[in-house]
Amino acid sequence: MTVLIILLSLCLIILSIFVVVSRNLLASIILFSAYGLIMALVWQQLGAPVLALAEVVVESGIISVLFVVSVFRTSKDDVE
Amino acid sequence: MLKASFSNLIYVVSMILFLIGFYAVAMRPSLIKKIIGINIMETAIFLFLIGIGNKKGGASPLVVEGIEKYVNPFPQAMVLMALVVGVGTTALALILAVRLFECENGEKR
Amino acid sequence: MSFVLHLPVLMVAVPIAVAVLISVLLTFKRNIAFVLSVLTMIFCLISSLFLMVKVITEGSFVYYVSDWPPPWGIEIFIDRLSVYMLLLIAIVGLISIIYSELYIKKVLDHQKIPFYYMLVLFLIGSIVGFVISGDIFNMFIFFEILSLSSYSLVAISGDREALRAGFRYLVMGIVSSLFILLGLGFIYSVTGTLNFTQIALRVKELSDLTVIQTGALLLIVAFIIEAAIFPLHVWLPKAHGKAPAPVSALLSGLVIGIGVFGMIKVVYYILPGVYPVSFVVFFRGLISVGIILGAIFALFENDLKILLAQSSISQIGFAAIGVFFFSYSGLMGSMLQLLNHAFAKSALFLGAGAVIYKTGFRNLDEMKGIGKRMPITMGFFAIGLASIASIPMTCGFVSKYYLCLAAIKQGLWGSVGAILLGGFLSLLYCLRIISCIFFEKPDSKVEVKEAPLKMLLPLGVLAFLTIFFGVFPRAAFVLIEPGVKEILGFLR
Amino acid sequence: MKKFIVIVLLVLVGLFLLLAVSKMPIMGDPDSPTNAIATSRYIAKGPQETGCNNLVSAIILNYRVYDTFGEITVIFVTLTAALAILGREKAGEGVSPLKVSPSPLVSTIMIIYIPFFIVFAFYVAIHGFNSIGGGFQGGVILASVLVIYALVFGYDEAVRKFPPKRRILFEGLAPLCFVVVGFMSILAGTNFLNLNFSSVSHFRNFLTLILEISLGLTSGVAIASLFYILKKVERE
Repeated sequence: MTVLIILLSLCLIILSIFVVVSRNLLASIILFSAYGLIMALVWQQLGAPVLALAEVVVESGIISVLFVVSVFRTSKDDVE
Repeated sequence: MLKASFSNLIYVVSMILFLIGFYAVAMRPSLIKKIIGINIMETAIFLFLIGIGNKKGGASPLVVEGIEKYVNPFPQAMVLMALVVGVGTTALALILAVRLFECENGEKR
Repeated sequence: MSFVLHLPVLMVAVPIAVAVLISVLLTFKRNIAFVLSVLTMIFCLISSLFLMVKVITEGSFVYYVSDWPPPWGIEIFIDRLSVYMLLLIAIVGLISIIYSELYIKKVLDHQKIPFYYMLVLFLIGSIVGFVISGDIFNMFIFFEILSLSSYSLVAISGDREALRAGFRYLVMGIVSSLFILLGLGFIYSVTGTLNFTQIALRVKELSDLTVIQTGALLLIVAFIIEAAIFPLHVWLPKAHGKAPAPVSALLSGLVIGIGVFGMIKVVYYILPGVYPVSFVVFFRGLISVGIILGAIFALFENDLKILLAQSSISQIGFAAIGVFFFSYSGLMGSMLQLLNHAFAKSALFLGAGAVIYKTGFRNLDEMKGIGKRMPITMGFFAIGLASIASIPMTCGFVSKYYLCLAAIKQGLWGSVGAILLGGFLSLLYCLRIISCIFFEKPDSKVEVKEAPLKMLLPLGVLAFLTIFFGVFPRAAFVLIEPGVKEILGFLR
Repeated sequence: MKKFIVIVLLVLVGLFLLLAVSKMPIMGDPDSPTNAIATSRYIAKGPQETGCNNLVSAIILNYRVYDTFGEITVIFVTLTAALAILGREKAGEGVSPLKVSPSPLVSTIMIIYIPFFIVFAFYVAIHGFNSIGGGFQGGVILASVLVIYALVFGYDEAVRKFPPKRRILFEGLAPLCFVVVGFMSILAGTNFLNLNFSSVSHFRNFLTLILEISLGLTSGVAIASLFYILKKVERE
């Protein structure tokens, strides 16, 4: 068990707690995409680079975009 | 039990993340927060599965001449497929949440 | 007869492919969806009959998708029990699709109709895939397709209540599918495979069962959510009550039955004999509470479709409790109850749908005396009610008789009490509905005529099947008995 | 009160899971059953039997291709549900046109870059055979190109450039490809979705390539469509 994995997993836990307790939806989405990035790093460390690529692309890319779009759509402010 | 838990640190971390996600799903009133919680649970399980497939000193499962020892590719394949499924479920959840929000706030369709 | 071997996998692939084709053809011709889906379902019915003949004469068989043998590839496992489920799926699916044509035109927007048929086809294809699958991860994938299409079918009408019910169903359903994924991870970590038979072989060599039991428990909890058994049933009444009537028939008749079938798969095929007694007693207790509570809720409900959904909680409990008796009569009762529930509850939902189609009434006190205005529809409806209330000469009576028998044989008096009390309460709410729709004075202002033939015919077929299997239970035994004996063999 | 119950429940479930975790085999143990079974076929024979040096691709495109068929169907089901619940978007019907026209710098750079992005997406998809990558990853990169286009040049312009009529074929491509390949393998006398039905190994690689690319195209275009549908805001 390398030190790097332990540090990264600590980061993961702290980030996920922030994601859950944060009052601001947009902030928690951005934190969530950071969480996805760190998760991808851990996966890369565990010997799964293929999945790390997928995770970065999906979690920090598309899913965050979908989240942001729907948050904008559900708040009444003008989008553009 | 403690010693075993330390050598299986990744499993323990994934279980903690799973519970944090579960807390978000069960307790946060906001629909978007619930969906984020679902995603956290999902990635936690993926971490768990990848941990199962790990092998000490194994290379990542891309076959190269001269390397004999690779990590187990099967959990990784499972995770890749479950990741795609996860995108689908998240998108559907967001669609329902958005439509529900619009209905509740009396906007025209 | 070699083509018969390919039929199970084609029953999965063809509905999905047709649904995708509909989306492509939509640009050219809009009203093709109904015809294509009926044709697909007829194909499914015919192939399930072929499979039935094949399996009854030659015994169960396995099919390796992509020709890779089990620990590496995916195995499809067709035994007598899954063939029987396939027949149920094909019949109920065909009937609700035929029924949909008029009903959906009335309740849904014009542009949503093709998508409705596509989602139903996805639902049918994935149920078939789930039932025949012999690999836990494959089961998970089809479970996802199944649940995604059911959430969207619940919410398809787009009104607030339906959306809310759909979202709640979605959250519970996603959590349940994540439980499957987690449990699968636990099982994989100690056995190294996800194939049913291979797991069952490897579990025998293990010394410590904790991990395996955790995995099994997670899988069972996931299916308990899907089958809507007591503490996790909260999503069901609204979801089934607010969905369009044919969808409720499919969901109530098949999808929660699939939850029970998933439990059977876990308990008998994947991990037979790893359950401590406390697990089993705990689950039996939960299910018993569910049987009684569901019936009590139904007794005080006014909205007819929600009432029927509440009664589903109670009725599916009967099917689930038989799984945990681990005996011949228990399983027989459970399978018969699945048949009863598939036919009778679908008939009830379709009947309620016919009333909504004709009058728009949803509440029971608006429907006073409607049985005099539309006697044929309500006659079929009453047959379904009789079967739910387990009146003799209907299918529901036979199933509950077997369940009671199994419980008495094992001396489980708590379960006997729950079954009898649940049966009695079902009789009460059925009597309440009957007295309301037949014996109360009709509201003279409302002019109601019989439902159109396209809706009566599917209803009539379901009612006929309910009576048929009640009067000649032997016909059902031919289908079920060998299968039950076969899977009890796994336990030893 | 509800909070208290949920937290107690969570702690109980957590202890239960941790107990199970502590009994699991030590992580990374080369002799654990999982590693033993996988090594004996996937790692030992994977490249010869499937033609993919990337073992993950070997599993999802050959050993367990039936699962992949189900997986790509999930994306399509989501899209269908989105169309049923929110409806297809149309050009000009969406958000009011951009209040600020796109900065010439950004738009010029995007016009130069987009072809490279698309090439990169295909590169990732095809590269999945031997190295890091795969159809789905490439597809998602393709989707992000479509998303970025909408963000830079405005939603209406994007919908006009990639109208639903053009997207609809790609959306259903992968499930249809899988079923067609499945039928081919049945007609060739083997089981459903057997890619090795022909003795020529190039043909197997060709089929795998087709499945990979269709997977990428479908996931990419379907996810982009989901984005467009979610982004649609009706006029008041």
